Amino acid sequence: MAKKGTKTKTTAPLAPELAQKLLYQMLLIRRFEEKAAEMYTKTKIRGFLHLYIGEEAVAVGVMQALRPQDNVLGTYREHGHALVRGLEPNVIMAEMYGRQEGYCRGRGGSMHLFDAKRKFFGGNAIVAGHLALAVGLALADKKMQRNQLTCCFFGEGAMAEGAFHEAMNLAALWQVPVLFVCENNLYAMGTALRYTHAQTDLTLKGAAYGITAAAVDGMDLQAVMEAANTAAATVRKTGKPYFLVCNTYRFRAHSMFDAELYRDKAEVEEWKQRDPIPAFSNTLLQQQLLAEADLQALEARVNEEVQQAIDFAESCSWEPVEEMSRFTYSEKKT
Amino acid sequence: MTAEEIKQALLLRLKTIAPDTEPAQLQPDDNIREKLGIDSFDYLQFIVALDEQFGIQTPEEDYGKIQTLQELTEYVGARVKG
Amino acid sequence: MATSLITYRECLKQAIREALQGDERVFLMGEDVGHYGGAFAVSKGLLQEFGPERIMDTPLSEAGFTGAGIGAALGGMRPIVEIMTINFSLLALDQIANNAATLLHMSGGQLNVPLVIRMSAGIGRQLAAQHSHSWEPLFAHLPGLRVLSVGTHEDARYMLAPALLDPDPVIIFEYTSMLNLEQELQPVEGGVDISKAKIRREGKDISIITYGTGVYKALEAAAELAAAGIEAEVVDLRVLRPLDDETILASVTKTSRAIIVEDASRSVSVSSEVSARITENCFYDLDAPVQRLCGAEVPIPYPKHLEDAAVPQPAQIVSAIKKLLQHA
Amino acid sequence: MLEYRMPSLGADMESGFLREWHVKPGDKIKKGDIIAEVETQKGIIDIEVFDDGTIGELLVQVDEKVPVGTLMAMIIPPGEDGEIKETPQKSAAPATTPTAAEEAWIATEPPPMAEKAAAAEHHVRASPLAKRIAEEKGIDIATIHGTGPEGAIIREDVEHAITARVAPVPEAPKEAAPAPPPASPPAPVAAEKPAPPAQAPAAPAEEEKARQATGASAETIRMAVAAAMSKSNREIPHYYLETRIDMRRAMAWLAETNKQRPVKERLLPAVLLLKAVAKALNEVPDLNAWWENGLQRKPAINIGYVVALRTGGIMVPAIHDADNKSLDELMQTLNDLIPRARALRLRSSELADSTITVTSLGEGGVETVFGVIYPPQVALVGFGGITDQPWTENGMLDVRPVLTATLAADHRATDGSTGSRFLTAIKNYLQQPEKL
Repeated sequence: MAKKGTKTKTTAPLAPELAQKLLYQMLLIRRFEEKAAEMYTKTKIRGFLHLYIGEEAVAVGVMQALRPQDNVLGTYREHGHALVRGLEPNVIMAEMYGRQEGYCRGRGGSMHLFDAKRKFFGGNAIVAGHLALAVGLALADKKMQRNQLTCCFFGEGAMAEGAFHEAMNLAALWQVPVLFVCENNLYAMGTALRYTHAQTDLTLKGAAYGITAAAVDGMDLQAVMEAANTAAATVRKTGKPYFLVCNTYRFRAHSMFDAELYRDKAEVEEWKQRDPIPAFSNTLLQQQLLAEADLQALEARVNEEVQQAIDFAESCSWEPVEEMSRFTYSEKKT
Repeated sequence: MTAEEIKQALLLRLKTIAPDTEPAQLQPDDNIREKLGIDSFDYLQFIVALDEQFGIQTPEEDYGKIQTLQELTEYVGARVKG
Repeated sequence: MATSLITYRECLKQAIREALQGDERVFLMGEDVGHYGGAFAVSKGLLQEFGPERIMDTPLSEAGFTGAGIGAALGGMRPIVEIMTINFSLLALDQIANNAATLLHMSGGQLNVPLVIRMSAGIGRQLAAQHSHSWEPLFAHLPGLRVLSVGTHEDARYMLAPALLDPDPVIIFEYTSMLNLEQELQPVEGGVDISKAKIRREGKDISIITYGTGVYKALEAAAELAAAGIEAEVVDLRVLRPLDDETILASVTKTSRAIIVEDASRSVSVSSEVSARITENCFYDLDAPVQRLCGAEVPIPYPKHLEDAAVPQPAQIVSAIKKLLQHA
Repeated sequence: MLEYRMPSLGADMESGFLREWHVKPGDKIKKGDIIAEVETQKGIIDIEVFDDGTIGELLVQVDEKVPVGTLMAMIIPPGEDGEIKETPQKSAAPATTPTAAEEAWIATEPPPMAEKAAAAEHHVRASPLAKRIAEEKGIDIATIHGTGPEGAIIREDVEHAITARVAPVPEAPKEAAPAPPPASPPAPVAAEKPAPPAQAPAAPAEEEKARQATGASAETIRMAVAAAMSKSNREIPHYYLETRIDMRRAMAWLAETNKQRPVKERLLPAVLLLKAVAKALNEVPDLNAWWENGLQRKPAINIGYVVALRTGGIMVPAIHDADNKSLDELMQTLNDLIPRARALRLRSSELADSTITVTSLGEGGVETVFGVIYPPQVALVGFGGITDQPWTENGMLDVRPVLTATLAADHRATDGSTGSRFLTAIKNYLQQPEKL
């Protein structure tokens, strides 16, 4: 049942508009995250800050397969997913600044972006804790006969948690439409895959529950897109769960305060050669779907948007302390 | 004075003497002293008040004839006119 | 209207049945709630009546199905999650504490979780240390939850409906030791008020503040005290979070004395909290130090005599109060 | 020029040691370049720049401890001129001197232990409620004897002190005496719940004034009655005597007298009873007394007369020097006292001075009253209603208006023979109303 994932060379050229949109999304994540790192060092952003740099192709490739009515759940490394889902950079940055104009009034910060309107359910910072939520959301859809799926992102670290196995079992048992997307970046914080999993072929862990499983090169945008399209179509058609492993790599440390004692700089450099952004833009240039001038214009646009996000966040206000207790309980009784 | 005017005047007097009661809630046939918890002392004050307001010197032997509001109103009415 | 005797278990079942009948979005899930009929036979027969879509047997996955319950609530359902016993609730505690309790606040008011979690709790069936817990204080510690304790048949029958109407997660503790207890039941229109403590007996000399299995014990003690001329007021806390300060403080202000009774062990418990609030808020109405009768600070032992000795009994309530009042 | 400051890499990072500069003044740098290595508690971390430009000046030396936010380098942006300086010998940010926060801490270190011993107060073991009530009533709690757990002073003790205070002080002390005295409880005094405050005659302001005058509200009245009666019942060994009195002459005399008088000057039977009691006390002075370390006879005869409040509770104003007052004067005194008692507007002396108590419950339909003495008094006289009853005199059966008088007396102070003489005296006086 498991379809072993390997590097797939992309073939079919994309429609120019779509191609530019995807490149724009990856670039936006990259620049947004770089700016976040800067603002962290300047103490504008606090707490934990986990950057998605290097993994952009996964979020961009998977999310293009989703529809607005689908549910999305992410981890604490979710800025990229939020941006691709359509959450506004300004409001995300305001949230990371802890300002009340942020999506969660500044209460969640970097790790907890929620947008009910876009069905973006976090921003979940307990590893594997949100997998069961995804099962429940899909269960509700099934019970209410809504034809939509729930897409749940998590890292390979989550797969050692009992909660992962409970969720997989329930999803398979109840036959609910969840697309599980494992972003395998090889390190659970600083502990390598081989030190955390006895079975390093992660697809087998989905397959073991009778769930269709596949793996894909997460640094190759078009490969991810293809795999995600297949996966999403399968979930929609069968109403059953699907398990997709995207093998990827984060270029930056786990979080800001990380001396990266656990991996060689050479290894990082090697992976950087496979940076999905230059790879994809080069492909587009080669296929003449993009001109150099377009690329520069795209860069300029992204930089401007990121700067606007900073300007906006800087201009935002703090939630008054008197309001701190609000929403501990609902204000409206149903 | 009409009977109603007399009645209102009497109720006002009762209220003055026993401010913590509600004479207005008396039914015509209620025993005033029982209903309002008026003791002999209060009652004497009330008889004094009848004298002051209506000029009626109520002899003690008449006390038994004026136990209800109805009786009292008629008693006073008869003497005011007469 | 004539009333007949009814068990606590039957009250619970009627409440669930009524909830299932009244709202299509409601479903019950948990371990052995269906084919087995409920570990304590509370849901016996409901599978046959409502079918497997509404009475869902789950695998032994407390974290999994509790999390799924939270997800389903986010998705518009009104799940009743049954955790077989409070002992297993720790396996689901991450979901309860980190998701159910936090989502509304952390999302800035965007995502509420209308979920009811029932679990049987308490001490008194010789089930030994891993199946005899009064961990109500643990849950009562968590902001974002509404925590209810079913100390009477009335609440067993009428607490679930308002809990399901609550937009936020509600934890309901039921008590294994009371399941077979029979009592008369008076109908309560529209469910009970799950925001308020309830005075179960009025008195002027001392307030016995308690919850859960303590309620009937306190009522028994109060009856005995009445014979000795002491009028004890019994306050059933009923909602352990958020605590109903108003009722508690009014009672103590009236009686000037308080004793708090609970099965949970003393340290860092509901009684600690109630005692602190009394002292903070009505110190100058107190005519005696606030007293507490709590569970012993031990894992609950198996033999009956030790188990009984580990939690407060009515006789102890009576003697503690007499000691407090008959000082001269 | 752009400033480059020591970055914050984690909320728990306060400073780091600069271990290596990867750049020197004049080097061109690009955004994202690693320019230095900083050692933190988590190990050595590469630090990057977020701007393009040229290094102008390095301001921190290798191996210095550098707090977060310290200026480390100046960067000249592209296309801008700037001065390029060599690496300094001394740090721009002296990391070893105390920070402002540290200095502040030093400055605010608390002074040596103050003379706390001086503040050590006399500790009184009392419940918070007892302390509060004592304070409200202006009683020094240190003077109260505690009967609570471990000898603590509790509410009940303070209530005793309040009632005790009312009695022994003849002239009002600092403030008006708060609580009213005695009770003879069989009847209306004992409402189950605290009665609502008795209404004052006029405006609320009046009412408030009235309360202040006596310090009384329905609740405190109830409390004081409760305390006094409990104490009495606990401490006083009561004995009871009863006698039936033929009231034919007295009532006839009263009817005749009243008939000749204008309404305003009419008398009530109560004044006859009070006068008879007063005169009888002249004959049996042991009952006009207080029990305080033994029997203390009182020179003046001040009769406390029980006034029942319609809203529950009682007030017991004293009729001073009752034996020296004529019947008319007694009537005038009642005319004055009763309305004020009902309005809770008694003077403290009227509450404090009674030497005996009279309660008349006849109007409630009661025949016999068994009273509870109001301490420290030693006697209480109870009168029931005057009812027509069969009566034999000289072997002849007749129907007479009959009154039952009872005496409740303190057996520590007097014996039955004393009480008997007293009741007989009352009876005799009531046979000669014209002499009262």
